[in-house]
Amino acid sequence: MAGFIVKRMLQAIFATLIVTLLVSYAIRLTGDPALMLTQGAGSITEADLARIREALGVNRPFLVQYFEFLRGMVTFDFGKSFLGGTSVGLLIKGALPSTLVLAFWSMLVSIMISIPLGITAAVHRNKMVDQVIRVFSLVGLSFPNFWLAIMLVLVFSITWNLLPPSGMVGSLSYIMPSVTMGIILTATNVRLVRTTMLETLNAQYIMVARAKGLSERKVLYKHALRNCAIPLITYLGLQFGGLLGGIVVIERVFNWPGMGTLAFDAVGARDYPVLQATIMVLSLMIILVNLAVDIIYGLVDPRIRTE
Amino acid sequence: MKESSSDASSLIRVENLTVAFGAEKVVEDLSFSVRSGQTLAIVGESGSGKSVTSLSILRLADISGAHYLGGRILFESTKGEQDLLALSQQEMRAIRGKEIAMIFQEPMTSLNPVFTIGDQIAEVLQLHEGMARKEALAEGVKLLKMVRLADAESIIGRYPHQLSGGMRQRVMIAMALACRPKLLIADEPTTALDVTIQAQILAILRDLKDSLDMGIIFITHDMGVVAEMADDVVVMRKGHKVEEQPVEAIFTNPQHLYTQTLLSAVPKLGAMNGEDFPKRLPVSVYDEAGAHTEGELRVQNTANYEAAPLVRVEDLVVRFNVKKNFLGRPTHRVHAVEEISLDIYPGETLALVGESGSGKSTIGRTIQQLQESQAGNITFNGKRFADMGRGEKRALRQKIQYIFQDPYASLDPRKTVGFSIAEPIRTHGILHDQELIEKRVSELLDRVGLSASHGRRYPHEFSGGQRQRICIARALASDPELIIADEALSALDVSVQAQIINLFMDLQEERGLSYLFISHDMAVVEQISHRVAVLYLGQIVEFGSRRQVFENPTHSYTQNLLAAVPIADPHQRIMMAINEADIPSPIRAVGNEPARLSHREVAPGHLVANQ
Amino acid sequence: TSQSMAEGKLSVSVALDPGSWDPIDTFLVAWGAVGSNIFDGLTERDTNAKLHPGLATSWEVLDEGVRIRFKLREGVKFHNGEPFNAEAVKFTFDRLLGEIGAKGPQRANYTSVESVEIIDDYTVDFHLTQPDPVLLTKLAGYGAMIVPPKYITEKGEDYFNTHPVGTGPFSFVSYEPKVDLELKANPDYWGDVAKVSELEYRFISELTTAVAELQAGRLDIVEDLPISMLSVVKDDAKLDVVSTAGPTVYGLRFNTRDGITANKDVRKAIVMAVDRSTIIKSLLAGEAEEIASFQSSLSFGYDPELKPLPYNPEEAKKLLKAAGVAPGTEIQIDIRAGKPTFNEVVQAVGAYLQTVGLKAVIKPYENSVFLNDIVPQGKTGALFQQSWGGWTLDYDNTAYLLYHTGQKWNPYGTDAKLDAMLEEQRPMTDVAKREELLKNIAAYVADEALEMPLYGLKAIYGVNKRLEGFVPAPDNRVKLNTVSIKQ
Amino acid sequence: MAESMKKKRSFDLSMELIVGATLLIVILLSALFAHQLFPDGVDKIDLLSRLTPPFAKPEHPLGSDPLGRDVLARVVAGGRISLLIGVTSVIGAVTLGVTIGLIAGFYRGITDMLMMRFVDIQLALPFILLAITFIAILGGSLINTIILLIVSQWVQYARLVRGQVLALRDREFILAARAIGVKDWRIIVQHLLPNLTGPVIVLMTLNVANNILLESSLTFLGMGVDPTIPTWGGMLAEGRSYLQTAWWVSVFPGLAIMLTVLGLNLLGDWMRDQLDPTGKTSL
Ligand SMILES: Nc1ncnc2c1ncn2[C@@H]1O[C@H](COP(=O)(O)OP(=O)(O)OP(=O)(O)O)[C@@H](O)[C@H]1O
Ligand SMILES: Nc1ncnc2c1ncn2[C@@H]1O[C@H](COP(=O)(O)OP(=O)(O)OP(=O)(O)O)[C@@H](O)[C@H]1O
Ligand SMILES: [Mg+2]
Ligand SMILES: [Mg+2]
Ligand code: NI
Repeated sequence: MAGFIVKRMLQAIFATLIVTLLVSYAIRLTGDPALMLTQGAGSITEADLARIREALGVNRPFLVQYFEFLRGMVTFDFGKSFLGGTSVGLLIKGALPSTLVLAFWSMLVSIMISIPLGITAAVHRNKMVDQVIRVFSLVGLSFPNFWLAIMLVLVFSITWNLLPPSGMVGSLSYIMPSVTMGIILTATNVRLVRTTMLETLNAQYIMVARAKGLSERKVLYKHALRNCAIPLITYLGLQFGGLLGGIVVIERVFNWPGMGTLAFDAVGARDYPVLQATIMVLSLMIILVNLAVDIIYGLVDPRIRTE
Repeated sequence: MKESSSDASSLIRVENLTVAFGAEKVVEDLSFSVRSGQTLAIVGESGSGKSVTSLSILRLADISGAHYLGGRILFESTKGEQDLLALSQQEMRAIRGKEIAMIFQEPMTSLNPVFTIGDQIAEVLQLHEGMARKEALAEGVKLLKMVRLADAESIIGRYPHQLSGGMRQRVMIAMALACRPKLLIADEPTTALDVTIQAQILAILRDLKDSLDMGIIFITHDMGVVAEMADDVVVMRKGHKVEEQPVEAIFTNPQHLYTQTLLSAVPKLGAMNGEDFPKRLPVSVYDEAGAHTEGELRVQNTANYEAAPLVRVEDLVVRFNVKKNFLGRPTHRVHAVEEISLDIYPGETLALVGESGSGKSTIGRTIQQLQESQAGNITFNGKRFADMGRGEKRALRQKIQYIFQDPYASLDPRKTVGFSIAEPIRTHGILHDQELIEKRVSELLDRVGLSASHGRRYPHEFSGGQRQRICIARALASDPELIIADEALSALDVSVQAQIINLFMDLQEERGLSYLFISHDMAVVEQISHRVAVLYLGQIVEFGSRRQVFENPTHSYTQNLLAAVPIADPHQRIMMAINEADIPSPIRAVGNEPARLSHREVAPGHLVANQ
Repeated sequence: TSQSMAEGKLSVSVALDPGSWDPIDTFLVAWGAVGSNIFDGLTERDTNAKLHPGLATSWEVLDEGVRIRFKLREGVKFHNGEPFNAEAVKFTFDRLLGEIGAKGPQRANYTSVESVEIIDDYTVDFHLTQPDPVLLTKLAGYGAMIVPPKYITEKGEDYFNTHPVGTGPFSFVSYEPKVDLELKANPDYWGDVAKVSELEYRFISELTTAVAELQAGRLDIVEDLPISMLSVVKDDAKLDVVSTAGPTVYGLRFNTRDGITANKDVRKAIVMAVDRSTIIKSLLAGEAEEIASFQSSLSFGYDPELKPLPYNPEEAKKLLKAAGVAPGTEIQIDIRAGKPTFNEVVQAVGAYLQTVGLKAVIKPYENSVFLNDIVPQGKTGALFQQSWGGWTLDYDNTAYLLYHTGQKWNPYGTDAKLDAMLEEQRPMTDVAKREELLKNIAAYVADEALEMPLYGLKAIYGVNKRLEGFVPAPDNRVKLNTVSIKQ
Repeated sequence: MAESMKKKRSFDLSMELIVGATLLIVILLSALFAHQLFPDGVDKIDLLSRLTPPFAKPEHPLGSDPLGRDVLARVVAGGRISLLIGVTSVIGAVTLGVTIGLIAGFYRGITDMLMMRFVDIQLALPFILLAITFIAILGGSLINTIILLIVSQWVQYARLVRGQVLALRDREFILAARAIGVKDWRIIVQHLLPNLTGPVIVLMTLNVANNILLESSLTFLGMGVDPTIPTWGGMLAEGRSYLQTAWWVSVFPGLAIMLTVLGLNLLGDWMRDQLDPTGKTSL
């Protein structure tokens, strides 16, 4: 196991390097930061631009810039934003926790809702409860996330004035973003739990578990759930990765200073240092999540050999 | 002996039970009763509704889609007499596992693959006995030891797929006995066990029955076991009870024609004394037209020892890592197969018998290329596996077919059984025309005693024995040269079993087929095999012709084995004592290799390990 | 970032965080809104966009326009206590024009300044390389904000970025990147001392969110209110919409080089086909003014006499027919994506073009791609979006950059006559004559129909009614020292 | 009895199938024939009757949008592009992702390692950057939009499927198929695939909705279609700032998406049930 993890860590670092290389290269294909910086300026000459490019260091060969970025990473020097020269490390330090916290709560909300609902639906397959749960989960699927977010804001902040409409100020402000995200994730998760449950519910060992006199809850949540955990865990891992990358729209609606917005704005402004560092951090985390998922496979299902 | 009719003091009374799946009634108007301390055996045709009846008692049949069309099941629970059919699932829960426990028929699919054995046993104890987990696990170890599992402490932490069929079955037994139920339903609890362990288990059951005054419903095909265990016997056929009698009366004076045919089909150990070769025997069949005998008697002298062996296994070693240290290095291994060598000749039936967990399935799986070996050679038709290309290896899979020990697990749940049977035909391009393939499939179904329309059904819609026959049909489909039959007949009622045996023998006669026949049923082995290998802890302890091994068992294990075979006569009960001795284990620390047995030849071709 | 409104605390939303509060680092309007309350320039524009003294009390243009002498205000202190004087002015411009400024974008606007000479503590001379009629206006711009020499030298450039010090009505308290900037009143301000004690700028990129915050009473002022949300604010009893004519103008430029729009008559026809006043009335809720040239009524060079081409679809059809444009001809309009109001307007334009038999195809581009590639490289369709901030409020700064040959925003046009006019007005020091010439340029451009001028958008603010003394600024640079909170 | 084994069984005519198929057929047909249904044109702008509430004027039964266009007509016609993008992109991504997931999970080893690291990399790339680069290199068009969505989503299926294959590949019935000598690809297609469809179908229906909505954010990046061409995602995005004042602008396209997704889900569930015989009796 230890060897496996070390091996995968090395692969992760390698993959991260490739991601950052791709990202750095791609972003340079799509626009010039000097032009973005001088967007509001009237008379800008080629000489002005060249000057700014030099100051930003983007006139040098790509690989030189990339290696400099890597060198910075090794020494935990993430560089400075093109936009105003803020330290990128500082930006990430500000954004990463907000993203992690939001991701964590959203996942938690979603898991807490979707597993019981999904199982209930599966157990009462094709009965009224099932239909209701299924239709409700569809509502979550088919309306865009911002719609739900704005609706919540209208109700809870403007009409009832219970929760702050945006920003990350105090524990109350966590509620709406995590609930919004949670509900949106729930829509799929409920359905996923339902289908995977349907496949295991008829297994013989479920009947045996019942024959032991176990409560229905134990039968479902212990014996059945664990047996359909593989697709669930895979998907939750994917979702968590997605959340780390940030759901830009939700972050924007709730003015949530997260990684998604950071990356999004950096792309928009062609702010290479911010983008590269953000992606580096994110890709490392996403790859680690995937690694964790692979390890969990082996833990929940002993038949899967992790190596 | 005791009167068998339903009286007021009975523990459970099934009255006029009728159960249906969809429109098909699989149990009809069934009545019987069991008192405390009584063992009622239910025997009968495969698919006659025995398992469905047990599941109905636990009220699990309705969860899997059955309907109770009528009847009552009156159970004398701690709360007084209750009609189980009238209880809610909620109320049933207090009874299940605690007051009525069940040993399920197919141990492979009955254990939850993702939990350790310990978890699954401890769970019942924690639930019904209010034990703490640690305490429950300790009790679990005791239970596992009771069912004669070696290394109980280690097995507690292992997963079902790491156990052999018989080991799993014993885990199921331990689980069912955990709470000392008032009523035990045992659905073919010993099919995967070798006779010595079977005798032990039966002794334990008898012991518990007496000490706890437990009622037992014992479902089995093994008439020897019936004679050994039962007080009364219910005989079922096509969902109906055809006869109910005390056990002596059933054997001495069977009333119904079906019972009579059934009994006449029971293979008897020693029936072949003095014979050099296996024999194809006529089989009595009971159907709508009544009872009649089919087929001729024929000496099965098909083995061709002049030819080169079809399969040659040399010094085969297979080990499994079961414990690893932090760095992933194995520390303990199961020595499943240790330097085993054997040959299988064209037209020969080689039987592999031996203790549960002694590596029989592993040998079969290695020959079938489903399992990597650590050392040794396997040669097919003179060519070593190691020297074969991919194509050749694949082609081999037409020539060698494997019938898995657990038929349910080996059928794709999403495919009709017709598809599964047709698969080898399609795979190896034996037939191309869709019509012809279907014709062949229904022919095969017919030969194993099922009807063509069964082809459209899915595996979960069959009884245990029916599934086993489907797997046999699948193995026959590709015209193989060697069939590895791993407990292929264990779930079949004796009458069907006899028919399948004859089918095997006919095919051998017609096409010179070879069999590697893995079985616990010594009587069947005696009847059909040319040579027998006796395995113990991964090594061969005795090897010789059928006659040599059965008439002159030399190794003490072989002798024990034969002595433990139950006899289908209630007056000749063996009544084994419960063995308290330590059970030898195939698990060893790395570096601690088992000693290799040396063999001596007591007669030409009769090898016996030195003790 | 406290939740409840502390007494005397103003909260204002800003669309994005410029990242640095150093005046020479950015062109973002967001900076202007905030920076104007921290820094002062030598000159200043009031809310009517008229230029008047800031840190300079007076000035005179000397030597045919290549030297300007400023008298500086006395007794002014930076927030850190450092005195404001000629040295600070020289330091500011040496920095802007020197090495530090070279790294930033603002310098480009001040290249006409050759050097700053200290005459005495409160007098400086600006030496110019050539006369720059717009320089005085530009001195009110971001890059020319006066910064504290000692503070910057001691603390360093990086520190200054995140801890700004100026002479303005509010001084720095704290800054959390991407979240907010907090200021407090500067009691020593040389002008009107602020009437609130605290001022908070929150960075909110999503306007719907900002409006929600406004509705929830957690913001006092939201700038650039989108038209689509006007009625939300208007319908809220606690809130007001306040607007004033702004310098920003919107229009569609023509590809005058290729295709049917190379033909002047076709261009005119297209302009005439669109009912701009209806668009303003309905889609823009009247919060815009019709324009005839690419400048607002605030702009120097604006000609109230110049009338836009009338809406006349019949005439347009005739012209198109005469020019041989077949009905159903496709005409591509390139726009910047993500600007909902303009997007609606363009769709309406497309619908009007439909009525004269042209088939409009609208193609949105990502911002950066549009600005960096599509327009400058001349890859646009027949029409493309042109929106112009016009913050100098001088038509020169628009016309020269939009119409002079070879300019970045002029990928297609080469008109010697227009070039000559544009060059001619630049060094003119005679204000009246220059204005006349600028008007002529506007008329010429209109006659050539180089573009379809659409509208000049007002600067629209959503404001909590509890504020008193809020005066909307046309250019987002609202000075908040005059604002008080009703108790 | 030839048909007996060929067709497992005649398909059940369940409520799910009937309702699901009807919904989808109605939506599809009306999208295709929108221009026949609304002879006045679906994009007629009428600035004078902008933001008419629903049920107020007979000519705008579901109200009108900020440009005075009929919401009903646009919702009906909006299905065209939205379904095209939503459905084709998902089909593409599923095909690619499932294939790769099956191969990686089945063969494990180096194949799996390489493929999954590739998946890791792809998952870590932010969608916007991918999109912007994509446009920068290939330009924006309908086809490119679909390709982009496929490229960005196949990974989800790949990981999902691989995970399940890992759990299934050592099951006894797969061993049984191997023992028979069934070729790898047949094991994959005939035995693995049918046993892992459930979650894939769920993810598919999710992504159809997702991609319909994404189309509007792609417009933002300069990749979408002409804003005058109605699409559900575009309408929803347009209606965003009107949520408080004119809910109908975004609610009706939302409902249209919902009905589509409902239809797809019902069909998906029905398909799942067809593929999973356990728990049902075929008698
Ligand atoms: N879930 C099901 N759906 C449909 N038919 C079923 C189902 N389960 C069992 N059956 C049918 O019910 C009949 C009785 O099955 P049961 O399992 O009780 O047989 P059995 O007597 O236990 O046989 P065996 O000895 O082979 O295990 C069989 O014909 C079987 O095909
Ligand atoms: N995957 C595995 N991992 C670890 N141990 C295994 C595994 N498979 C089999 N074993 C062990 O190998 C030994 C031999 O198993 P095998 O299945 O060959 O026994 P068997 O002779 O067929 O027994 P039975 O008659 O009970 O089926 C057993 O001790 C079993 O626990
Ligand atoms: Mg049975
Ligand atoms: Mg075995
Ligand atoms: Ni037929």
